[in-house]
Amino acid sequence: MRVILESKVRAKPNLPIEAEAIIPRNFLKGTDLLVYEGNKERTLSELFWIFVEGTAVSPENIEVILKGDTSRIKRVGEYMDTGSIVIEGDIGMHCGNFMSGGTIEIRGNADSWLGREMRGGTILCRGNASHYCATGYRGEKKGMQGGKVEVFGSTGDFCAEYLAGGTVHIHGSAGDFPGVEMRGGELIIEGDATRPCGNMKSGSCVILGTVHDMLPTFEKTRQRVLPEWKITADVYKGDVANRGKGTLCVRS
Amino acid sequence: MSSSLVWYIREFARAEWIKKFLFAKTAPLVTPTHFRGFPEPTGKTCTHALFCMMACPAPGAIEVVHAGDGWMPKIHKGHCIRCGLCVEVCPNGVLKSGRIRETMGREGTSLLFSFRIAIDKDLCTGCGNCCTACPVNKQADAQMGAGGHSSNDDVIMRVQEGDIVVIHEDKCTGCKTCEVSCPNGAIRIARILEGYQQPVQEGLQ
Amino acid sequence: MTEIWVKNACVIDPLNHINGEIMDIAIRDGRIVESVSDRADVIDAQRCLTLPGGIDSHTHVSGTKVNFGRYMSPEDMRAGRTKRKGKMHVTSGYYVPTTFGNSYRYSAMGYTTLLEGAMAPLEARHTHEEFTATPHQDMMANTLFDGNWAVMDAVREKDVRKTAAVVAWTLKAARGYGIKLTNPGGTEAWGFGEDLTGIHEMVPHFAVTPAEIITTMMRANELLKLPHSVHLHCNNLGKPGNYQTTLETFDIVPDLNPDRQTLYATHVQFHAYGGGTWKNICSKAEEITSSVNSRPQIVMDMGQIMFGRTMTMTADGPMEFNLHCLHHNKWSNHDVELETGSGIIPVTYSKKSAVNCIMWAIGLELALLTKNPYQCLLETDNPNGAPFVKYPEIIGLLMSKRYRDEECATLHPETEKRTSLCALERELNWHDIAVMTRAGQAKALGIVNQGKGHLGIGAEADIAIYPIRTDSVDPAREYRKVVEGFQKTRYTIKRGRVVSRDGDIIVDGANATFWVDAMVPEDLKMENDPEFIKRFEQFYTVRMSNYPVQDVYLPRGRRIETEVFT
Amino acid sequence: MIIHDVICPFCGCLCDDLELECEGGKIIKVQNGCALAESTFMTDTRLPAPIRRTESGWEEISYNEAIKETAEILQGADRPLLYGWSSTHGEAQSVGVHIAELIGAVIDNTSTVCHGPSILAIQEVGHPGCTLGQVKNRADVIIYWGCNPIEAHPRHMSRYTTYATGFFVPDAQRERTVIVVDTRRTDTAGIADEFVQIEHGGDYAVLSALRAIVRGKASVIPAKVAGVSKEQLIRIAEICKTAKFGAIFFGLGLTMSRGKYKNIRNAIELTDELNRHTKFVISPLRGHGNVYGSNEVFTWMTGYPFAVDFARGIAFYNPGETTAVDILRRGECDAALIVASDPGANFPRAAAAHLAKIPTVVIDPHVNATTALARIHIPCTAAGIDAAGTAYRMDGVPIRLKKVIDRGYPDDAEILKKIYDRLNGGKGP
Repeated sequence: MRVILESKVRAKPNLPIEAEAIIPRNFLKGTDLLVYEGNKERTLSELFWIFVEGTAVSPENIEVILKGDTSRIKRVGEYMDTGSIVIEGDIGMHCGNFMSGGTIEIRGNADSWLGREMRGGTILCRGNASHYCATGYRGEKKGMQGGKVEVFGSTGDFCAEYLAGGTVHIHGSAGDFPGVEMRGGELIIEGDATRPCGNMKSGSCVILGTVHDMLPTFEKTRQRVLPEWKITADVYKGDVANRGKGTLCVRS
Repeated sequence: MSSSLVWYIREFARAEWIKKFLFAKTAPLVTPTHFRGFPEPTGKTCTHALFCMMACPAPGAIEVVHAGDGWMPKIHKGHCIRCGLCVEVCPNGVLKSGRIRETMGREGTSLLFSFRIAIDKDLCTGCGNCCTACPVNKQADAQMGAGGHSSNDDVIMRVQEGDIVVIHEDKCTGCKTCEVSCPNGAIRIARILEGYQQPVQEGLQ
Repeated sequence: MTEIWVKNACVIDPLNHINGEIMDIAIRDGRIVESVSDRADVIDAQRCLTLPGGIDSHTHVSGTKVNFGRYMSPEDMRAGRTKRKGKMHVTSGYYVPTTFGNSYRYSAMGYTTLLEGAMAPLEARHTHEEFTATPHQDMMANTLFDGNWAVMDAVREKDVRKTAAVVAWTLKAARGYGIKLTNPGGTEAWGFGEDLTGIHEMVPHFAVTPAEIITTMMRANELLKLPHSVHLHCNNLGKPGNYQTTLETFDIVPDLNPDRQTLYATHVQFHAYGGGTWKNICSKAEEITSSVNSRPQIVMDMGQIMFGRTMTMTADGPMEFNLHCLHHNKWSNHDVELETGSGIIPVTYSKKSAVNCIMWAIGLELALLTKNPYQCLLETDNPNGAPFVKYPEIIGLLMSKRYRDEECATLHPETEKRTSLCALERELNWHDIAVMTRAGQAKALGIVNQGKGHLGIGAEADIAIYPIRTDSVDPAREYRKVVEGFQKTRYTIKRGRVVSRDGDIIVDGANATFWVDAMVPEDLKMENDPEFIKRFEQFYTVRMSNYPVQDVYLPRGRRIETEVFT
Repeated sequence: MIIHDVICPFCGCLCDDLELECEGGKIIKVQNGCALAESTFMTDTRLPAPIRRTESGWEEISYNEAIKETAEILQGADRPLLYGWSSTHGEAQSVGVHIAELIGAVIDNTSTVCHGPSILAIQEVGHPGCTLGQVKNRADVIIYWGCNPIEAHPRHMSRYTTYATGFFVPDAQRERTVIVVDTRRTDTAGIADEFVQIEHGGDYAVLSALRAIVRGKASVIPAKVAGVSKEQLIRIAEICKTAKFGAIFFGLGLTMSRGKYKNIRNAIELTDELNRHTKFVISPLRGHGNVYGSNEVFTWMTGYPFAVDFARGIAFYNPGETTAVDILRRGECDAALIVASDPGANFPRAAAAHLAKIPTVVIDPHVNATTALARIHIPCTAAGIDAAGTAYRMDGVPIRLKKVIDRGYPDDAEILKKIYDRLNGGKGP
């Protein structure tokens, strides 16, 4: 089954929409869902043109497609466990929060907190992702714990903060402090990064581009060839400010 | 080269020269009476007034240090220029040097110390660092020393209407703690040393 | 004039020797009376369990450190969020809920009176501000004296009268209720990062020992005729082998008051550990309870822990730092000048941890081994051992051996070897529970004559009606029903008004704050003591005139005046 | 008339020992206060009555009219923002929270632009702190990091730290070592025993290096970290480790420079590490008088210290998303109520510009830069001058601000209550 949601033109286009209801499983019972626009509750049909093609008996066969201006829609795919969502344009904050299964594909850019506290599943972002990509919540000890986030563009600051499990793969560059407070999982940045892995406890990070402002508290141990990336890298252990035992590989 | 060396040895090995070198007599060194010597203790009790330190023009020449239960000035001879100001200024006659004390006693002269506290109101932010840090304030009003609230009028200065106001300039001992603690350089202590003559004072005898 | 007629109530009121009688209760203007007119609102209790309003004699719900617990835990605020509904404000949080969250949930459980366990006098104003935002319970605050310089000076001079005078002045300034000692002396030592290891060790710089502080304060407390006794959090909390310190402390408690205990020892579970390290820690509940059983002058509370996430917060700063060094999670510390310390860290009690399982068992052992339920009250030291919403589960555990056995089966295997819980057959009855959550608490706090903890004529009409039929429920087998029943009252009546029905708050609260104005002879008044004033103005960072809590902070303050001593 | 022990509401120090001389409803003399206190009390210019912007300029309106219109603006909004709260008392703040809860607004305080990052760091690692009296009575090492108390908190050093006689530090000035860390040589640096000059944005690296050194990992540290020599870092670490009681105070130089809350987090973790050797505490130097109070009030009522979003009925918090500057910059909000603060002066231009586009109401005793962006300005009392109420000092000590004169203005809490009543259909909170 395929559900196409095309956003309507709104009087106040900057108002955020909170649409955690948009997950494939919910469309099994119809499209009568509630979302918030600002501080008002709205039905899905007040904000979207809804087209449904085909039928489905189980949620894993449901594909949700978002079209139009979706850059202010938050929480799409929150707690999603199966099925797939395709966003043709940009998407607002908190896309794929707590996601545990299924696939989200974003053809445009993603706003902050993409895949926050994710547990499983896959997020593909064809454009750039903003700050706090694949991270956790304020005060919480663990961020993303499983699954995969792949960003084909670049990300903002604090990418993969508190990463505890799963894989984060950035094809472009990451901003300031990628992998800060990392305690597990894998972070791959093909482009450049600034001050990576501050205060990391555990986990591993590979940076293929240039590292700016490398922190003084990483201990260089040896050089290693990384066959999957066809490079030789310096391997650092750290963060020693923090009894850390993480691995940071930077192209030699 | 070698010939000149031999010449030298010959020249200085002459008995006449050696004799002159060893036995020649010159007049003994005597300190002239008008000369001011290094200050020495007179045995009187130092009250830690620190006038000596403040009057001394040579940096690091005199220091008042702990001596047993009390205090005593200590002269650092390499720095002392023997001007004798410390002897003249001491209110308790702790130091002497040459004839300074006799002369002062005979002629009834002495040195008078006072301080001027100058506050630049444009620079002063009224932070009160100086008032709290000032050791005289701390003595006069423990509350002032513990956080800047004055409970009496015995303090040298306090904050009033956003600026420092000096109440008892006469109490200033010139320690300059306030200068050091002022972040803006808004406070300056000027030392005023005046000589004057008056009938013989008993303390100076 | 408001009147309520509660009929068909199955009343357990231990202080009036009523145990399960079906009777009616008449309420007029907030008090229980003989009878009411026929215009009274009628509540049919349908033979359900009806108890005096619940009392919590040691909880942390308001004040600096509780609020700091909230401040530093946005992650907890995601749990327990409710929207505004009728008279109810928005709430957030599970183990450190907002003030309204605390108040509503306590109310839903039938609790109408709370004692905030620790209030630093310097920050008392904060506690009282939060009290007014905790609207459905009458509040009291124990005032911290453990590291109070003026107290330690008076103790050093062995001057009980002066100690009493300092206590009286401070209680009045803080609008406090009773004396709280948290790790006495240890919090002062923590000012320089140290702790004390026993009750006979000298407090650095002050030349007094915790034992001296405790004994002098007990005498001062009785001299002042305060309603509550000294409320003590013993030294060495949470250290393996600390039961000896606890026993030593119990040994120095005289019996000074015929009406109530002389010492209230709080969260004793945390003070009943044998062994020497975390590896060989074991229960010493038997030793502790045998000491308490032979000393009527001591009342303790359980300090039960329950499994799950929570937040520990106490004035015992050094203990929290030690705990932090084990957990490596976030740690807050807040020492209060001249008075006390405090620390806050989040913890998770896990069934996988042998230590946590043993702690869990010790709390229950204490309650089951104490012969007189008036001497062991039901508490979790909320939220230290567990948030108070776990009380119903604890009641279930105490009433059902089967429930305990089922739980024990899921615990770390060491629990059975190092505690005797599994061997205890005792199952508490409804009356015991009523004592441990009402009558005993009121008696220990000295508020029975304020009309608390009982349902006699003239008592405050604080009543909880639970959806439990004691005649048909067998708590030993149907413990689930007991737990559910205690989670939500059918009616909670506070001072003659129905405030909560089936868990929903239906009116705006109007709590009162009890505080003690202890009288001292004219010549002992600290506000006239020049030395005291001088010291205050020098070493505190607020002026003495700005220190006392103004009356405006207690819009419904209830002042309890004591008799002046000679 | 002389009023003793008056509290200055200007900065987070809340000095409570001022003496004010009043005559005929006017303050004529301020004793003990710094220059900032002096101007707080002495220059107090206010609007005579509420004003409303019209096509042709401003017109005076009555309080009732102003309140009615404010309520209407808020009632109709889809994403109202209530911002400010730092220069007023707790009583007004709590009414503010009730309004936000009632209308589904976002409520935020000035922490957003000052110590918000400190709060985020505290939420990650906690806060080993104490009241200022502990520092005064015990500290022998004091570190000012990225702050210049001389300018922002003039009496901090004389009342609470460096110069004040403490119980265990009788000769304060000699017994205390003062270390100043900053990117430039500030006034405060001028009176420091040790000045550490860091390159811009290098705080995080320096803090990490210090942590590693304290942990005995000096061998890993390169010869120079962000412009600071390894020797100096080792010396500083040694001073800290051998202190009897150390206190770190930090300011906007640390919170608002590159790395923001991670800098603070690192400083807190350094403090934590130092506590394994001696006693160490850390505290933010809070700015506006009662900004800490707004954090406290928000926390006990909503669970969060700032940036609380009630749009969905429940309280939601996520700085970066629900903070005032971000909401304005994204152009989300469609009505704003600004109480006791001046975002017009200290918000980024894009954010301030949005305030001018939407109906903005200002409730503030004084005309300020935000007035220029507003539709309505309602003058009120100034907490601590002509209104009494609760304020929290930077270390969490609650103090009751005094009402020293009466100027006939309504209290902002009163105005807010009336707005609340209108919004709630005439029923109180």
